[in-house]
Amino acid sequence: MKAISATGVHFTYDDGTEALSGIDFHVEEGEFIAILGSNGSGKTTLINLLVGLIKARAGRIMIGGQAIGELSAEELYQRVGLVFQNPNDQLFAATVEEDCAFGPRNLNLPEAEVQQRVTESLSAVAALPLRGRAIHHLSFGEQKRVSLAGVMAMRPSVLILDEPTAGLDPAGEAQMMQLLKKLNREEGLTVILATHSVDMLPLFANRIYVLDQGRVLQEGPSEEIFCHQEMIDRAKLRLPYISRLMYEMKRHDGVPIDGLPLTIGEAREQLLELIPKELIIAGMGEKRP
Amino acid sequence: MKAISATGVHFTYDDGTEALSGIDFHVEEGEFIAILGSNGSGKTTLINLLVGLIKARAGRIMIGGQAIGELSAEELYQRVGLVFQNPNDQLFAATVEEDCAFGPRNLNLPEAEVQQRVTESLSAVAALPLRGRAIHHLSFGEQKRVSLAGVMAMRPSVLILDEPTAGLDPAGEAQMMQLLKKLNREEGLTVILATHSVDMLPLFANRIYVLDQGRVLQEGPSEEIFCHQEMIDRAKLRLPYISRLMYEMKRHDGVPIDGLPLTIGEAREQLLELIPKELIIAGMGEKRP
Amino acid sequence: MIMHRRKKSARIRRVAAVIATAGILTALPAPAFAMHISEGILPAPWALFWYAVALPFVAWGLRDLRRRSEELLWFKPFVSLVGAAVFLISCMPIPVPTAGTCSHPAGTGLAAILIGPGLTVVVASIALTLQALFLAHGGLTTLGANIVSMGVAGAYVGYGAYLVARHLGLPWAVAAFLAGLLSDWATYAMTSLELAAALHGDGSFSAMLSLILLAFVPTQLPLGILEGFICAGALKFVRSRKPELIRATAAGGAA
Amino acid sequence: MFDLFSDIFTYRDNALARIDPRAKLAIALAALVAVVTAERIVLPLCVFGLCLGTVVGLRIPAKLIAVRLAAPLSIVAVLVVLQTFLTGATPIFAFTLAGWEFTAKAEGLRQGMLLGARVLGAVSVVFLLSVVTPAHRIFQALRWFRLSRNWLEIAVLMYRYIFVLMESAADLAAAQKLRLGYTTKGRALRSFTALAGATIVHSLEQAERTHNAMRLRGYRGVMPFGPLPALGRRDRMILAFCLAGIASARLLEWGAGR
Ligand SMILES: Nc1ncnc2c1ncn2[C@@H]1O[C@H](COP(=O)(O)OP(=O)(O)OP(=O)(O)O)[C@@H](O)[C@H]1O
Ligand SMILES: Nc1ncnc2c1ncn2[C@@H]1O[C@H](COP(=O)(O)OP(=O)(O)OP(=O)(O)O)[C@@H](O)[C@H]1O
Ligand SMILES: [Mg+2]
Ligand SMILES: [Mg+2]
Repeated sequence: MKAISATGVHFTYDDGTEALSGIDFHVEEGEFIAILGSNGSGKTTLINLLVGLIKARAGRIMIGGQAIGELSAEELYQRVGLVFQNPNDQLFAATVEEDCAFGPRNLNLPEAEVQQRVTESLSAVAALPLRGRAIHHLSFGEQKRVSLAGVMAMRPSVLILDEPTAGLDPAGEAQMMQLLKKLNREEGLTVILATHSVDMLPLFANRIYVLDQGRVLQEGPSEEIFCHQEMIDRAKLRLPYISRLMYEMKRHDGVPIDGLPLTIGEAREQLLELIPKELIIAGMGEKRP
Repeated sequence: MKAISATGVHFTYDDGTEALSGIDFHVEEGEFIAILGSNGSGKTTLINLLVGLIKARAGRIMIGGQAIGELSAEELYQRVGLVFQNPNDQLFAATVEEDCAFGPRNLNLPEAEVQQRVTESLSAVAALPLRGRAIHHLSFGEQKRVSLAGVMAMRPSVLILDEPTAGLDPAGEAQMMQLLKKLNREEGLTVILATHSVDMLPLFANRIYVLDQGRVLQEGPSEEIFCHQEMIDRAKLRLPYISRLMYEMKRHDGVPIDGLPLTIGEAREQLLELIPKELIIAGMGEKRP
Repeated sequence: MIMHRRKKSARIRRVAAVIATAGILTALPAPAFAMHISEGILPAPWALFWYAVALPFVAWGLRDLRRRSEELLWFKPFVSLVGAAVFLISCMPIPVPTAGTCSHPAGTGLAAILIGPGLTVVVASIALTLQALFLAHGGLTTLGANIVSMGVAGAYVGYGAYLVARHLGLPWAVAAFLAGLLSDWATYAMTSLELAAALHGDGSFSAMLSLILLAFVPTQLPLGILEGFICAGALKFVRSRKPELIRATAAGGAA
Repeated sequence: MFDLFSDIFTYRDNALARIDPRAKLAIALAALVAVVTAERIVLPLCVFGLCLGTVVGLRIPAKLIAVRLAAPLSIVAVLVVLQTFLTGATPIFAFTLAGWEFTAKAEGLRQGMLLGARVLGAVSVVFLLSVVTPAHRIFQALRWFRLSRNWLEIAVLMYRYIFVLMESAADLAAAQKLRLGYTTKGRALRSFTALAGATIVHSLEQAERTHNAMRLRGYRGVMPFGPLPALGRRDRMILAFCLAGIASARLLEWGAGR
């Protein structure tokens, strides 16, 4: 079943900016979807529409088979959770624990259940030891994870994240993406993320939507998306570094490479096939993990 | 001559956080330096010390051969300019023009000179057409460039930038780095930038300082820095994607690779030497740019 | 003859005391600390009295808050954030020309224009509690008195000045200037009154009051004017950046 | 620049931090009442010594103690001088300064010292409370004292976002300073005005985003607070013991005054 879908959606801001012009966006349950686009392409606007923060001027938005307008606020927010780009927007309580308990308490759950959800969601994001800490004493990476926990405590089946790795250092970025992968693969959450960083995505997303100036330029699995160099350029994006290397070798140097490797693993495989065995230092090849 | 230097610098925040513990940091005139470190490693603290926003608990900071304490505010800020991470936190005038004119006006320059500086600094960052626009109607990338122009209008000889590419899409990131490179190579500005993104840096920086927990873990040209995998891991960073690929092929697959290529260009050269000529599709090799 | 001498010496004494007080007050780390009546100064009856005066105003503000937040879901976050901003502004040091040191604006005039006087009292009561608890500015025992001077006097005078000025057809910048100026002065007048009432001991109330008022003059006259400029300038800034949000504020219609 | 709340110390673990905030608040209020109603300087000064000693014992940095006590101490000085020379009848000494005659009087001095002692005692009580109790615990305790929920909701949000706004305001002020915005009085005023305006604008924008985030997690106009557990046995005993101590100290003073 479709977890969330937008059909022919248009949106114009009060000042006349046409942020979205005819978006079709469909996500199946359990998918891991990336919305890729440059600054100002409309990612945040689309996300805000999907969670009902703003209303589309035209078009239809469906959540789990129901039109978004038919759902009560409570139903809606237990199905879809949004993690904001800036954790400060979302962490409005004084402590980690109180913040995570905000959502469940709004659902009028008994206190024991609230506490259990807090524990669960904090452990899901590896932030249980932070429980009693004051929000303003957390580091940026910790704040990001705690804000995710606060949303998780609502137990949504669709998790939408606006630039989840923005501002994180490499270690934090990898941790966040692993976390999202785990939530998607193990807990079965549908994950939708908006981003303009291209390098991490291919490893995680089932499908990518490329947005440009309020339109979907292209949609498909990452292998397909990154084949279209001109489309990528038009969207003011770039290929992942690895793909760029492979692309240049294929295009300019005439090296016969199949398709376009996106990850280090794929690139390694293809390159090893091209390099004569006798050049490879003996005894080293074994160590390949 | 040294453009800026810090020797044995310690800094502790009022709450007891020891943010810097014995930093040595030396930059020659005309260099392009990157301060690389994970979240919370002390990059922003170091930068704030270098521009005199906070005072070191111990150690000495010299700007162009003079101790920072001996310089008047006017002298200091015509030598060093700082561009903050979030443009929203440093653009305080109503229009682009007014914002750029803020610094020069505070120097009591005649209006003609002020206007000339505004024109110059805006064209240096490719933002001249934005001159009359209201700040709050600019896109994020435009704001970043305008905030750079505002600092440039002070004509500093040392430009310090805190995460200049944070939040920018790939096109904006490339544009910003090209801009900084131009300012460094053509106008002779000394550029120091703090960042935790590792992929773009090697192409631009003469030297890299790796910071971790308030200490300089290592310092040197990028080729040297990225040879030390354990050091990089300790600093919670990672290798650039290209280097990671080459590193894995060298280490695990035993492919004989010289040193560690950092850029796509270097990697391509090395790989082409390894791939037999007969595998390369005829006629394509010519097109190599 | 004797009468004459006594009168003269009394006058001299008073003038001298004014100068001494002004000297000491302005030599404080920040004269604005004097804006809040410190913990423990007020004797218990006075502390209770000012609590009793402040309470209805706070209650009225809270009623207003409840009524409007029932209609507008965003109202409480809005009031809180404006409150946080005004709190922060009131903690920022500004240079006072005559004192040679830094002082702090009160921000109540600005707050009153943005969220109205009733809610300004509520926000001020929270700000004063936070300052009393965590910054040792003002105090818990003197909270009532401080709410009356900072919140009630500052907010209602500031807001009133703004409305009257607008009704007289003055430009909003002038109105905002007056709001800042008068709210600041009203706060000081009220603080002086509270201090004089509590401290005059066996001396005369009016002598004590005029003394304290005079002691505040060298810093407060200019600080009030600065506050006026800040209020007008900040409002101009907000109007240029967020005209749509100005409309949502208390003085929106008038602004 | 805006080193406002050094509340990091309140998260340190110690015996006082572990006491229930409701008990601590009640004890502090009782101590305040005792101090401001004291008729002699002994009780307030004892409280001052006790609290200051505890704060030092908790190894709160001297700098923070100095910052917190600087303003009250100068107010005490002003009070003593004012009262000594302005009130009372019995002269103790007099001097002439630049042609003016100053007469210090015994009753005034006594009254000034009493007021000063009360200030010191009261300030130190609140200071001690504030270094062993984080703000959110105090808010919790206030809830138990039946304070208006709306007031508390605004207080919680205000407290949280003061820190957020402070960061951007500090950056803004620094950016202005680096472009020489504070080199003369006039510029300082103009820069300051822009800073104030920008802080308000940021707050308005933040309010919108925060409200959105709250809505998405089911906010319906009232912030839900968790239930308050009953006061533990140990805390009840501490509370009773301290209240009894304060009451007897106050009575003792009253008796001595007869
Ligand atoms: N509140 C608003 N009022 C008017 N225009 C807006 C508003 N918010 C966004 N826009 C405009 O709508 C367009 C889409 O903006 P949006 O924020 O959705 O982009 P985005 O893809 O999220 O960009 P980023 O990567 O920078 O976050 C842009 O042109 C932007 O300038
Ligand atoms: N105002 C402050 N008060 C107390 N501690 C602080 C303050 N600012 C930073 N710190 C602490 O000092 C250390 C260094 O922080 P700093 O901001 O310099 O790191 P950074 O390298 O710039 O990190 P990021 O990449 O997240 O910007 C961190 O542990 C941080 O928590
Ligand atoms: Mg966005
Ligand atoms: Mg930083």
